[in-house]
Amino acid sequence: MNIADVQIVSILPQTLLLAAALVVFLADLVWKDRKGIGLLALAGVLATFVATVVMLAGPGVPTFQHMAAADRFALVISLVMSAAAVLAVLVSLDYIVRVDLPAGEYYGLLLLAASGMMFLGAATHLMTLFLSLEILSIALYALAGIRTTDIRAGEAALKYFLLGAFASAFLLYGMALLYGATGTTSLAGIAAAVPSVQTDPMLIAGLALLLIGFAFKVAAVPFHMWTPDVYQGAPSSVTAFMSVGAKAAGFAALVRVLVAVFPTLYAWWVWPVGVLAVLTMTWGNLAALAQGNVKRMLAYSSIAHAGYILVGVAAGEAGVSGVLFYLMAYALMNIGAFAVLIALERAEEDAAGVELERMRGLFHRRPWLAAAMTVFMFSLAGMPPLAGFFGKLYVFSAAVRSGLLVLAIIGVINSVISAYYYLRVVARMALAAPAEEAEPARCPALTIGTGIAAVGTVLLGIYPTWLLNLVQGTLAVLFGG
Amino acid sequence: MDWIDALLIPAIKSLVVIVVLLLAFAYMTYVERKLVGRFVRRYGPNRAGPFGLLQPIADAFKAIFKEEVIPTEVDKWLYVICPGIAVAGSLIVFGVIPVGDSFMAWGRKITMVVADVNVGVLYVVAMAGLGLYGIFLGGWASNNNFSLLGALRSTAQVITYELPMGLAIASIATITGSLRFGDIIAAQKTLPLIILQPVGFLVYFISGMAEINRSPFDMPETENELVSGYSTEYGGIKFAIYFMAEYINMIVMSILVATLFLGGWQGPFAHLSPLLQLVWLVVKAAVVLFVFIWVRASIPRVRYDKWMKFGWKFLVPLGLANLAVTAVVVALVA
Amino acid sequence: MDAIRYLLILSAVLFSIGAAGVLIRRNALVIFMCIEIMLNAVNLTFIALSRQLQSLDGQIFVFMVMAVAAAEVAIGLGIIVSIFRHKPTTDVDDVSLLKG
Amino acid sequence: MTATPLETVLFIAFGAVAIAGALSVILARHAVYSALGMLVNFVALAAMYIMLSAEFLGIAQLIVYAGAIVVLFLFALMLIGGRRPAEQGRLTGGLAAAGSALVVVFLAEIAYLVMRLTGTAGAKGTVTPDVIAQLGHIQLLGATLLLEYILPFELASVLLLVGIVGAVMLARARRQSRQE
Repeated sequence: MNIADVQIVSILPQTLLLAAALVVFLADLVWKDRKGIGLLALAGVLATFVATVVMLAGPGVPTFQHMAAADRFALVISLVMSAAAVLAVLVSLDYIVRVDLPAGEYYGLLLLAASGMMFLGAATHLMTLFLSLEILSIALYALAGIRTTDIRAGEAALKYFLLGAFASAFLLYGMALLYGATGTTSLAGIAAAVPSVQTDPMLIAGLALLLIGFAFKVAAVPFHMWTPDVYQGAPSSVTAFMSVGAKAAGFAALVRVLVAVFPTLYAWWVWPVGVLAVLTMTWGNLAALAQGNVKRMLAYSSIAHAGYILVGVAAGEAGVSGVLFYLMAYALMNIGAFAVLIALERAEEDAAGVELERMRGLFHRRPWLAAAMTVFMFSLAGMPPLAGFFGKLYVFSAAVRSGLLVLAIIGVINSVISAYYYLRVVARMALAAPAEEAEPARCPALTIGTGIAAVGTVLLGIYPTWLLNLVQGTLAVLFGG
Repeated sequence: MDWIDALLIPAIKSLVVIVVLLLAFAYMTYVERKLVGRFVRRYGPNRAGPFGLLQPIADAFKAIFKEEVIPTEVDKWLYVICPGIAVAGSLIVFGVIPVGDSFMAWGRKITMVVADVNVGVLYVVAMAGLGLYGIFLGGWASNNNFSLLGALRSTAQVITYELPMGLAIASIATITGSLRFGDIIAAQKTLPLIILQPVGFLVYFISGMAEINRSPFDMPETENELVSGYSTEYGGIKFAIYFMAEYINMIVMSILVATLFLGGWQGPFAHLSPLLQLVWLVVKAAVVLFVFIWVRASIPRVRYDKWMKFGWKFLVPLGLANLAVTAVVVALVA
Repeated sequence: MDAIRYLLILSAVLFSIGAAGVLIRRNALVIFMCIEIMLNAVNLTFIALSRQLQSLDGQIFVFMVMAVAAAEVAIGLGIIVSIFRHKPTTDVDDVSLLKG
Repeated sequence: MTATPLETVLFIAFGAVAIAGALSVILARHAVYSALGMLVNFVALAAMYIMLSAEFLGIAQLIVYAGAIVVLFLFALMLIGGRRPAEQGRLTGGLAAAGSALVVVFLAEIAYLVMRLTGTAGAKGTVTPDVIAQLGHIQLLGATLLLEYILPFELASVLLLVGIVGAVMLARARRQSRQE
């Protein structure tokens, strides 16, 4: 193996994002226009999106020295990430001026975090996996605390940081034990070695520690305690991006490790993952019922959704395409919901998120905004024919096919429970408007962002097949060519 | 007989190094006071013994027989051991620097270095970082705001100037292809590195002066603003030990400069006798020491914030550029 | 006892001490130090295994972990300092405005 | 891997020091002593690395952890309130007990697993201490790092960039809102 094997094309989307981040940092030194810098970042993420689409359409590209693959799985994750990043930048353009955040650092870190997420989706080596996970985590710690004038943001950042670093240590210990058990740190190598060492105690311990680490990172119960506080305290645009991006990246890595590397140990990991899924769904939904703050409610709802996705992970190979579909749907609907919150949020009093009461009468004041919110809430609740419904459908049906009927049933029950608190938001919007309510922000970029998310959520529900075709059979080439 | 090579000889070497460094320290204070005196047209010490030569011994007696005072509010444990940490940190660095090639004695080949580590240069950087704790924690343990400020400044300064220093060392490693002192000295057989690396030398020299807290960069002390900084609460023998650490640091730094950039113990006819090699090294180090003292006597103390800015915004980029140019040239030549 | 076992147990002990510290201490800085202890314990595992398996992967991993630790320390201390600007405390229990 | 008696003694000594350091991190009443415990732990581990023929990493451990990370911790401590030797960070009763119990279970598990370890797990590589001595540790490590592991290496540099930007942004005193 030598330097000539370096295939820069296989990490093209990530590299584009890194380049865009550097451009943003440099532009920030000489250019004080925050919108302008935002537009630069937007150009960067759009280029990444286009590159990903082109790569998905084109012939397969080789792996990067066994370190990172550009297989369909990685590219679909890149697609989710770049879509999420485009939406996140769109909703931020106006928001960061309103709440007075430093543009260069904000967009730069956002782009770096996105590139870390894409690297995580593409990682085929424990080292790449660990480093990209840390890139995205550390960038998100900083983004969570970016509003340094607000102690709640600082608190969110501190909690996120301490628990994230704690989780990283477990993850790393797991990796060390896997290395010890198999003598290699490349996923392909580990996958090849697993059948011969099967139930080596070191291997099982490593797998368990790895699971704990990932459970922290994707906010699965009982490793979720940081999530509500962090999601509530961080600036809303950051929360929108982090709830989608970090989750998708974490699941991407989890799926690649569990399904592609440890298929022979399926019996060992299916039950822990299943139990995590049940706990996560149930706890997330029950806690969300009690929330009066919409931002915090969405935080618990994101825990619940992590639970649904875990059902797909537990389904093993059959669940991979469902998980990918779910991640895409969740990216659209969740960022969309946050976009509406951002429009409603007023800089001074809403630093910790919009209270449910503030949703009152939105239908009368801003019918389109309210309509978009309704779409997102219905989709999050899993109503047909929206994206969220098909996400759940594929995930649960995969579980049934893998013989995990119990998980699917618990998932459906949970969806029914969750409908209550999502519909509560819609009902509140339909009520009469109070007289003194301030006008929600109007900004073209925010409108476009919300619009794209809403249209995407609907389209993905009406024509789920195109994405389904894309995500199907990714596992066959999980390690690239 | 194995234990002789493994334990006895290094132990003897260490002992020799420590004794020599302690003596050198004593007379370094004398030389410095004499020289600074001459620079400002004074006589310097001239009372104790001929030409004041017994002055260091008188000073030593004074320090030892002073009353031991431990202020009531200090963190006693740390307060007492910190001077020791500082001096240990400066002594231990010397262990990997060769002062000559090797000679035969009692049928054994004896190399003129305590331990020939193949990451010797990095070892020096690491140990210098550990010696810092002596000042840092001593300033903290004193329970005095001036001391704490001095300690913080010292830490910030050392961390800042460790970077350009590391960059200069990286340039050397790029040229010589090794981090072992023996190899670096051997690479300078025909041409000392100061010719090939003038910028690197400058960067290293300046950061070296900052590392050892020499005036005009003695930020941890600054009598006029921090009332001698970290050592405010120290007196008697403990102060003398801090003082000793500072001077030994200075001597070691001069030998490092001589070894990394001036060809070390090599010189005309050096291969004839190990003694001559030692002499060459001492001569080179003495020149560097003279420059240190000269700078101290000539340049007023810089302002702290400007000095930090200089490090980050000038010296680090300069070191980086130097490393980049060096790497490109080495790649083209090779 | 095999040296490798001794080293693995040692690193497990260190890791556990660090984990215990994270759970029982309330000072953000000390919690953070405990996390560093955990990372170092893992580094020891890697290096011991690297020697045992005669491969460099473990050592390179440690190199990467050091980079990660450096970046984490920078960010973590930055966060703690930025909180301290508002409220002079490092006790994690004193910083709890978000409840629900 | 077999160890000579001298090595064994040193291993045990450094191991004991490392454990003592780690324990004093979690038990020290004052955070500065915790930091010192951490320093002791790091130095003992560095010595172990050097004995395990990873001398570059041993030195890097001293430079990065002992020379920079602990110093940064102390720096933050002193910025934040180093002059108050009061107790900061008490132990919390119930949680402490639960945490300790959890950790004891975890430890027992790991010890059990290690004890069950049969011989050497995994395939042996080719990088024996002899090879390392012959090729030079740094040379070997450098070549591997920059040829085989170039992507992680670059990712590490991206990571450091993130760290630098984030830390500067967070720790910087916020100036007045910049001009639009």
